Amino acid sequence: MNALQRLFRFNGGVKPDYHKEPSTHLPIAVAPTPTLLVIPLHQSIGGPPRPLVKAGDGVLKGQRIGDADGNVSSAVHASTSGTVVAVEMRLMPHTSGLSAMCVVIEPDGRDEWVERNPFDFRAATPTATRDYLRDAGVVGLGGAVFPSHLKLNAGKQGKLDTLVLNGAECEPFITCDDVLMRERADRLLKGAAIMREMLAASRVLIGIEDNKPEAIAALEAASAGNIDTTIQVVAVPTRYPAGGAKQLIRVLTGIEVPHGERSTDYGVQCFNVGTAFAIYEAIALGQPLISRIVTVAGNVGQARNYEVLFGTSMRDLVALCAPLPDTDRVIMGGPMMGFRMPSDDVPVVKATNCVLVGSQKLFPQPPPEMPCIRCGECAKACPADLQPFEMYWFSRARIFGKAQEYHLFDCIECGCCAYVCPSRIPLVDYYRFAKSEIWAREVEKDAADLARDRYEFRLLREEREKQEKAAKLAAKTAAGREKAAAALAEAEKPARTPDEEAKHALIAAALERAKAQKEQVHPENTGNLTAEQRAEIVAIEARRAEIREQAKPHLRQDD
Amino acid sequence: MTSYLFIILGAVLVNNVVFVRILGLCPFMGVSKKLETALGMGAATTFVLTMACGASYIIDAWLLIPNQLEYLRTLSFIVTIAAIVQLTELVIQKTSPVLHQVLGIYLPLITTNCAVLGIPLLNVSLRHNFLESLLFGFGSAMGFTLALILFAGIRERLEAADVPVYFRGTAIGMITAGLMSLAFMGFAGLDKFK
Amino acid sequence: MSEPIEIARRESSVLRISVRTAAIMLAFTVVFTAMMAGTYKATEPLVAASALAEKLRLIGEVLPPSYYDNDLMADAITLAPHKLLGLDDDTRLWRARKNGEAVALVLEAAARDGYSGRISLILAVGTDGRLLALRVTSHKETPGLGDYIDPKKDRNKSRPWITQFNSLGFDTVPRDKWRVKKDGGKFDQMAGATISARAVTNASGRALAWATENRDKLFGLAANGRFEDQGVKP
Amino acid sequence: MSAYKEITWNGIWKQNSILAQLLGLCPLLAVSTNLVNAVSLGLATILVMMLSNFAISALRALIPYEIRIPVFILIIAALVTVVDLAFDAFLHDLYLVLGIFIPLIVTNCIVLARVEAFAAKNGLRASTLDGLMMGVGFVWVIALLGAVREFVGQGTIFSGIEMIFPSLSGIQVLPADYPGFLVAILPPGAFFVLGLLIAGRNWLDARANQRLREKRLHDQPPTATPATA
Amino acid sequence: MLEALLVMALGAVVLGAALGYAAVRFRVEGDPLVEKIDAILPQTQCGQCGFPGCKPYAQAIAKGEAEINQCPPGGEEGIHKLADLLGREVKPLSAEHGIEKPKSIALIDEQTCIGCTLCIQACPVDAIVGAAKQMHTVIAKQCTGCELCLPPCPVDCISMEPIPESVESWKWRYPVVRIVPADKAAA
Amino acid sequence: MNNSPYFLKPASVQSVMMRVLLALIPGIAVYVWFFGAAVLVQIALASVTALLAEAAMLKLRGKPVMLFLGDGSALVTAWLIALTFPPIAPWWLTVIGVLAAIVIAKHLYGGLGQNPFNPAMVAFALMIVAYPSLMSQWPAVGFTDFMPQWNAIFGTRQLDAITMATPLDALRTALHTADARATVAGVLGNDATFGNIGGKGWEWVAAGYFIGGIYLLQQRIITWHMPAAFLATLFVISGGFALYDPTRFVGPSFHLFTGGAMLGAFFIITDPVSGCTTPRGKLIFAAGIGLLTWIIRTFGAYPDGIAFAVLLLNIAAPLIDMNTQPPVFGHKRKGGRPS
Ligand SMILES: Cc1cc2nc3c(=O)[nH]c(=O)nc-3n(C[C@H](O)[C@H](O)[C@H](O)COP(=O)(O)O)c2cc1C
Ligand SMILES: Cc1cc2nc3c(=O)[nH]c(=O)nc-3n(C[C@H](O)[C@H](O)[C@H](O)COP(=O)(O)O)c2cc1C
Ligand SMILES: Cc1cc2nc3c(=O)[nH]c(=O)nc-3n(C[C@H](O)[C@H](O)[C@H](O)COP(=O)(O)O)c2cc1C
Ligand SMILES: Cc1cc2nc3c(=O)[nH]c(=O)nc-3n(C[C@H](O)[C@H](O)[C@H](O)CO)c2cc1C
Ligand code: SF4
Ligand code: SF4
Ligand code: SF4
Ligand code: SF4
Ligand code: FES
Repeated sequence: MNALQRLFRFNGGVKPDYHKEPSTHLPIAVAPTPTLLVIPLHQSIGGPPRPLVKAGDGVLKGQRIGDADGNVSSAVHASTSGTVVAVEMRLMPHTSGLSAMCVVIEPDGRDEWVERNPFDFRAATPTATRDYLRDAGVVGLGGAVFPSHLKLNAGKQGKLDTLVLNGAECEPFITCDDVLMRERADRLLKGAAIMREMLAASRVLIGIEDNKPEAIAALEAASAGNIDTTIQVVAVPTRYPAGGAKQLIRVLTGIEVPHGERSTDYGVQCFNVGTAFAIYEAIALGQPLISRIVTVAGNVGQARNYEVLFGTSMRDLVALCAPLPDTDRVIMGGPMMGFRMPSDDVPVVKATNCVLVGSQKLFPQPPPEMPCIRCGECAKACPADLQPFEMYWFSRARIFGKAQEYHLFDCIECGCCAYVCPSRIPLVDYYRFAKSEIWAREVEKDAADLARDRYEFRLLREEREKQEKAAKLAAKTAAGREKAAAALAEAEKPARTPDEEAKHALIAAALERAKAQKEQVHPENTGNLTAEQRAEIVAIEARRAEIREQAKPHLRQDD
Repeated sequence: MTSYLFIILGAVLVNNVVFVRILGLCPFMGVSKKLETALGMGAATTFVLTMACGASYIIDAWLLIPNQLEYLRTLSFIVTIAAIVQLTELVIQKTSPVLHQVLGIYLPLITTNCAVLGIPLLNVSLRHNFLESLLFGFGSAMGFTLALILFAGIRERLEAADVPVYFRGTAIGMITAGLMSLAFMGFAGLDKFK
Repeated sequence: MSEPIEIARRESSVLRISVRTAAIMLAFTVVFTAMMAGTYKATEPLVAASALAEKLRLIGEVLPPSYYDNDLMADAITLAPHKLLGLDDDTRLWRARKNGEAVALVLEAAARDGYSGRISLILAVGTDGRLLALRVTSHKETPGLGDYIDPKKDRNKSRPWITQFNSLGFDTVPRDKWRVKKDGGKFDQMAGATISARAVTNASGRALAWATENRDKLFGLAANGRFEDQGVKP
Repeated sequence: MSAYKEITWNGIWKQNSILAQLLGLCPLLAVSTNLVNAVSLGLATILVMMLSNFAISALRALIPYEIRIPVFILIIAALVTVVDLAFDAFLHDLYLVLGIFIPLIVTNCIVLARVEAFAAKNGLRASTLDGLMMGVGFVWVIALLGAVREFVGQGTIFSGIEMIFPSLSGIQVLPADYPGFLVAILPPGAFFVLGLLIAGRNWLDARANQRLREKRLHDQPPTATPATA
Repeated sequence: MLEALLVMALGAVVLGAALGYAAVRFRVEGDPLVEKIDAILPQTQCGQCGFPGCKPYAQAIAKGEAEINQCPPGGEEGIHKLADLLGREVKPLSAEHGIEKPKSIALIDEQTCIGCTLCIQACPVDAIVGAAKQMHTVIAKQCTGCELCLPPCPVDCISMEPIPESVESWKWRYPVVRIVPADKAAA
Repeated sequence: MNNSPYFLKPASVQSVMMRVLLALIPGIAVYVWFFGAAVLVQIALASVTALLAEAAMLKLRGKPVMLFLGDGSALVTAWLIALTFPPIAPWWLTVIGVLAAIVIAKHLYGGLGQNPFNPAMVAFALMIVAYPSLMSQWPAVGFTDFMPQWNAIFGTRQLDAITMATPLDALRTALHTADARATVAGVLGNDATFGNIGGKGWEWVAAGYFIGGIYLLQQRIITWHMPAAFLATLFVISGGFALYDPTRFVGPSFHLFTGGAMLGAFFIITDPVSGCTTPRGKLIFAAGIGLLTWIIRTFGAYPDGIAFAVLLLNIAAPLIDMNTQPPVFGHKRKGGRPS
């Protein structure tokens, strides 16, 4: 069973300095409960959850405070018991520096759990299990925060060849998965066993970069005692980004999952080891996801991993580690892919695997960007086998169509290209810019299509009204038909017999009715208001309030 | 056999219509902004030019020369070409919508491509026979197509370059065409070795 | 509206329109061709006359009228296409006589090895075997580089390059020295444009040799006769 | 702007056949090796453009849409041949200089383009004026191009003028030992100089547009702070 | 002369007939180009381009009667796309037709609104709901920001508000190229 | 403040360009040994002109002058121009060439990194077309007196004493003009000043460039694709024809070691900006240059074909790149199955 696993390789990649040592000396500590928790409602990919509480409500630890909005979404929970002091816009742990709806909880210090019951997933239908996980707020902890219940679906065949657990942790500084594997290997493996069962996977491969011998040893020890022999720990060569899901799948199985396709269609699925642990907690203990392990590293006196409640301010967390005086920024994530936070007063969320404290000395401002000399270094480093300079060339000039032709959306934003570029071009920034522009254009295009439909509809309506008027006029006058025809001819294009005209008007009216039903917004702007319209106006009022609300912080930070 | 090959190669490279004979520049500048359109234009031109060379040879050899009407050459050639272009367009438009999608919008532009008249006239002055005329027409059109797609390839890249603002677009296109014709001067002298 | 009627109407209109466009096209063509042909006919004599004058002017440049007293245009023969002289077409060859004595031949020749193609020449060869003078009638050499072979473009106006051939023959310049200096001959070339000069020099040498060799035959032919000769070795 | 003024302005600048429409490039590049040739071709072009615009404007009502292009071309080619023959017969000295250029005009696509875009839709006077002005637009560009290429290439200006006016002669502007810059006379030089001319036009146009824009901005102050920085 | 006429006449008859025949036989209706152009235009329907809406402008472009740089809401981006589609030269937005502004939507100040319905009649996309003598309101999602409702309002209660950003709609900015410092430092 | 990645590998354009200059030095040293110090004058002249032109253009285009001037790319262009022009070319020839390279070929396209044509080769092609004779006068091997060379550059041109035809030129003239009596052996073998490899002196200069090229390879500034494909193509095609008719076609050793072949193989065709970037594209690009170089050298009007061949392939580079894009991760094999 433990035959030597054949390893494959992916192209590109880089070997930056790892800086992992300092945060692994001490075991995981539990970060103290802060005086105020700010829990953003929107913490995962998908629709923003709807708030279930309002200011003044009391909540228990693990109580659901935000309900998943549809299936592609995930619930959020109170990290401790206390009182909701506000549901309001708060600064998000997001580079934009914008705010979003958060539930602000003042802990009561009792740390009182809601009722917890293990979930018997074997007895439940797969759909029920997935709904349970969605409501338990389990999302991927490897960084992408994709709702895990959606990934726990074996796909077309109903079973998988390989479940990959991602313990590579290839980014410098981050060690949260490392210490998790060291300290909680057995529970992690139980989670893995649950996932294997749910996915009907024939085997589980846990890929760990070979610079983490302790974690490998711990997992091997734990799996030795385990009856589930399908779980295998594999050391993979240390090379960033070996932890990228596609890269790790490639290394472990030789399969390359193309962009835009589901890995389950290739018989593999990949989860972060932390996710496996979270699934264990949710299923076996009935605990929703309310905390995670976060590495605090970088420009601090004592780097360390903490178990942190979501909603804890990063400032409080960093303060535990004796930040050095020249600290000038806080980064969520690692140095290769992390995001600079607008302030250190943003909450830790499910995506926070690391709070990296930075300074000019540690992460100096790169020298000015020079023009790309097409040296091809970036292409050599790109793990997705892209031509980064071509994507850059066209993104820079805002020729997004071309950038897409060079597979912009295959880029995993790993940062290898920018890392090696002799011209110090912030390549990834250009890709992020291009991607978000392309998305925005799609939205704009939809809006334009909507406007076109509505405009055409209005023209049709005006046309019909004109015709109706003409018909009335015709009916009134003695000359009747002749004049009506003349009036119609004026209103419409030439040469239509009155018969056709009438038919046309009928069709138009029918069309309009159908359209009006479809739109559900009744743009009949005459006569008295229907209940529907009243409701519409109320809804609009609410939206307006929201817009104004959103506008305020934005205007503030604009300059 | 090899002499036919040389006619084609000579027309494509050594005496490239655009860079050496300086014919067909307007579509060369006008339809080279995108590779796709350049290919379409090239294909359309190749078809029409080959046809035009054949037709004009027949007119010249069967109608004009026997009747000593050489002075009607330009007139009859160009009218025939215009008609061929228009006919082709109409027929393609109806019979093959796909092909029309590809070539349609370029066909009318071909009438204003002076290579389409220039090459048949050159055929006469070079005393090509029927086959040679066809090959020469085909080769020249391939030369045109080559120039066009090469140019389009560069222009697509140039569009994203940080070209000084007054040079964007056509101006830098001209400079590029100049450098391309400079490069094609490297072929100078090769046609002596056929 | 029913389909068949529609089609039938279209069919009939196809015929009508075809006939109509054909008629209009015909009308335009007839009118404009007539206009053109009319102009052509009307100007034909004038154009022919000016072409003749042009030819005479060229001939005058290589052979001044004082050299002869016969009617050159009448005393001409047709020369069949000739490889050695670089000629692909029938050309005219004029015979100048003074007092009935043959004095010179005026003939056309061409160098095919110019830098950019053919260089056409006209030259007068005296019965004494001397090249009286030589002119380039058409060429495509590079302006500013190779076009000095045309005296109109030669910067040296006082003594254009082409005049160095005047009155030379193989008695003064041996046949193997009838080359440009760069090839070890006697004639100058312009640095940077040897090819043009070489082409003209070599072509003139060949023409001179040929004319001298065939002089008697050529003078012997009846006016407006035709001279065929392919067999001369280089 | 009155209609005629606009036609004039369009021809000379705004819709300039070369600089704006990029039509008629082949004769332009091929014949602008020196000023005298350039102007000669330009003048011949003006003549043909006026004639063809005039003729087609006059006949436009008679030409069915389907065969307009062949008919236009027929008329243009006929006119060009007539002009060519007439020059040869009656103005032979001038023909010696212009003659070789006149047949080239048939293939100048600007003639057909103007006929199609303007003369086929407009009245006689306007069309003739359009032909004239488009021609003038062509002449000044080709003349400039010819002058620059001749000057840079040979250091002279008006060389070859003696062929038209035997009493005049070209001017050696640069010292006689100026080695010349052959590239200017070869095709690459033509492209380079034309590229510079077009850049110059862009510059002038951009300046005009900028002034207009500034005026607009001045007239209407921005309504709100922009949403995107 | 006669031969000339005969030869050309022969050609003319053949070609004329063929062309006439082909023109009728192979006629196709409609102009897909207009649709393609219209798809690029932003559908703000504001009329700044000088045409009564985007579609008429699209038709004018297709016929070659209008420049491609007349639509301020479409902005540079729109011009680029049009140039791309039509193979024309990119030009800066024509200042004659306006300047590019941030995307905004109309907001009716309900305190002032007198319910005259004039704005409703002006809005090309029916984005205003309300009724006579009742307060009106703008459906934000449907407002294109064309400003056509501003002039008719007798009490000037409509204002244009730039659309604020949210975390979801936030876009990464164009990477700022900072190149001055090194030079300044050297100086 | 910048976004991720927050730390970068130490590398810079400047260091790349400086190492290219360094790699040129062995070749230059041999050059000076055989042909005299005139080439150093040319390098200085070209460098000063290039830096001034670059600074002026940067200023005009509103770019930070010192920053971009420091990238060293103008110097690489200048040196390559100086090395491909005749060392005794009059000063103005070099100056115009450099100006054309920097102003037209580089900055009109937006400066470093954006030019589709190799600036140095634009300069060479422009000048050899404009002044074919001046561009073909090279100092005789071993005639290394400095003053006559200096005078040739800056003073009156009394050249006959110090110039001679380069091997390529001599061969071309002989084979093209004379009445088919000349043979390769006749031209090369009989003349004592030409060695049998690439012409006396020339092969050593080429060897100098070769050493520099190896250094560039070792520094990973260039990849093996281009030099290998170029030299191999030139070798195979010249070898094939020399076997076919050794009297009319000269063999590979001559082609590889004469003219600009070695300099071209490692320093010119490898210009990253104007060349192909994909691995397969690089092979095609370089092989194309090799083929065209041989054709132009053998049949064309100009002595050395490298410049034109480079420009011609520069034209084709975008298309070659477009059609040789390496497969993207996951799109290599149908279905992404392991290989
Ligand atoms: C460049 C890159 C590096 C990554 N590195 C890691 C990593 O080291 N460990 C990890 O668990 N996930 C990593 N991820 C995220 C994985 O791609 C993937 O999203 C995750 O393993 C899926 O598991 P999850 O859904 O449980 O988070 C990385 C992603 C990218 C794009
Ligand atoms: C663009 C160009 C045009 C040329 N035109 C001519 C020409 O018209 N006549 C000519 O003899 N050589 C012409 N040459 C050829 C070169 O000048 C050739 O190297 C020269 O003739 C060799 O003569 P040389 O021995 O005097 O250097 C031209 C070369 C180039 C590059
Ligand atoms: C790309 C290129 C590189 C060259 N490199 C050198 C060189 O390193 N050393 C040298 O002496 N000549 C060099 N030359 C000069 C040519 O080999 C050749 O000698 C020059 O073009 C003059 O031609 P000719 O000698 O055939 O007349 C180079 C030329 C080119 C085009
Ligand atoms: C390996 C290498 C080769 C280069 N070769 C050239 C060259 O042949 N010609 C040139 O002008 N610049 C060359 N450069 C410099 C630089 O890339 C060039 O100036 C750019 O083309 C200017 O945008 C080279 C640079 C490198 C790194
Ligand atoms: S590494 Fe940088 S300079 Fe090199 S090709 Fe990539 S983007 Fe360009
Ligand atoms: S960021 Fe994108 S382009 Fe750059 S190396 Fe990573 S995958 Fe490749
Ligand atoms: S300016 Fe633009 S958005 Fe406004 S109507 Fe015209 S095309 Fe539509
Ligand atoms: S509400 Fe006003 S701004 Fe918005 S679309 Fe309607 S008219 Fe235009
Ligand atoms: S003149 Fe327009 S294509 Fe030649």
